[in-house]
Amino acid sequence: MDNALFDLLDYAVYGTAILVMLIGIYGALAKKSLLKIVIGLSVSDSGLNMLIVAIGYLKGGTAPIFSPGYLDGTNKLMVDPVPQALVLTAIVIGFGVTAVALALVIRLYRHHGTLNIDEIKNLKW
Amino acid sequence: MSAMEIIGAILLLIGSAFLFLGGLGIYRMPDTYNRLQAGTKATTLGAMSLILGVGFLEPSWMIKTLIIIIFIAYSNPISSHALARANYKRKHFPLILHGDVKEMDAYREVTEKEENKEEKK
Amino acid sequence: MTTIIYIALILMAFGMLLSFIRFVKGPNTADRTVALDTLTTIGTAALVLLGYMFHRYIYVDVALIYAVLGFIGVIVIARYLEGAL
Amino acid sequence: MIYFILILFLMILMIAAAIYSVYQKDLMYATIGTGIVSLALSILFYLLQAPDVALTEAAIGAALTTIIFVIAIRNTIRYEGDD
Repeated sequence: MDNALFDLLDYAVYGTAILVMLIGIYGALAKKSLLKIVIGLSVSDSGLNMLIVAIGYLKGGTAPIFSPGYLDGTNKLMVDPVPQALVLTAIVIGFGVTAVALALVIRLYRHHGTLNIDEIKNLKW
Repeated sequence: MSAMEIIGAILLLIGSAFLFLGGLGIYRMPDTYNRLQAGTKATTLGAMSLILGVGFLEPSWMIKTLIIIIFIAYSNPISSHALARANYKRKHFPLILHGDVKEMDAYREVTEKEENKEEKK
Repeated sequence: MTTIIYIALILMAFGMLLSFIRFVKGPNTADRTVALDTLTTIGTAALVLLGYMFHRYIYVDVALIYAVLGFIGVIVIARYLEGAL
Repeated sequence: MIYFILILFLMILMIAAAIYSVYQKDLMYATIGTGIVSLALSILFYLLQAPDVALTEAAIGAALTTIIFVIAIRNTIRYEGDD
């Protein structure tokens, strides 16, 4: 029973990550306000990070850190450390992207006086 | 079970009960200030008790759990105080169900006096 | 011992659920911020308890980071409400 | 069993907060919603045996993202505007 439950859990984790990503992409595509677009991009970034970490998860594994709790224990099974390192970089880069996007939004607001993307004519060509 | 484990288990149950009561108070209370009281005091006591219980269960972790307790004990009152002051300065006064307003809300008189002084100048 | 940890985790999950309902319902900005603060504190305690469940000493550091940095967002929102940012 | 309940609860919390923060008209409430998404995501990383990623997510999602969004809202307008 436990095995079937954990298999279901795998699919549920993948489904949740993809669902959060799709919610963020919907927010970025369908909303009119520039700040809401940045919020949607941030939410979609979170879902993508969770999907990459869930791919590297191994059932019954522990964290890939050499500390006394790992070296003394009998369980030597380890989670894949490469996706975790990639996600660790991706989180920081996502924060940088969000900060630059917000700086651009503030500049656009000071130049045009509005945040509605239908009224900013410079974004169309 | 040794004595340390029994103490740790009792502290853990007390802490989780207080955390649940904090959430219940946030849901049930009628006013922002009552919610602040329930969500900060009960939650602070619950978190400190639970983390101390984990420190009793695993005695080699005691130093790190004490550090976490110290940080919770200074960071939680600061945030609740800042929130209450900001909410009061936005003119959201406490909800008083019975009794005289001027007796119960003593701080409003002080702020109104200060505002009158500034207006006279 | 395991039963006590399960009871504690389920109680904390109910506390998080109730404060999330207050976050969705709350009529005011301050109410939602109080709900966020409560969620952060309950999350810190849950992280310590989960670290005890996994029997890894290194896992407690995440709770330390949350206890140190979790209140800065609440203070920034409060200063914004006050008009002093 | 307890892992199943906890992970299911956290996933529902995360999806609900994400939907709330995308659909809310008031951008301040949406910012607080992204804070809750970050908290649930951090505990999920913890349960997926990645404590270093959870540490980075806690430091960046709890403090820095909220600060820069609040500063951006203070420099622009707070409401999305349905016109």
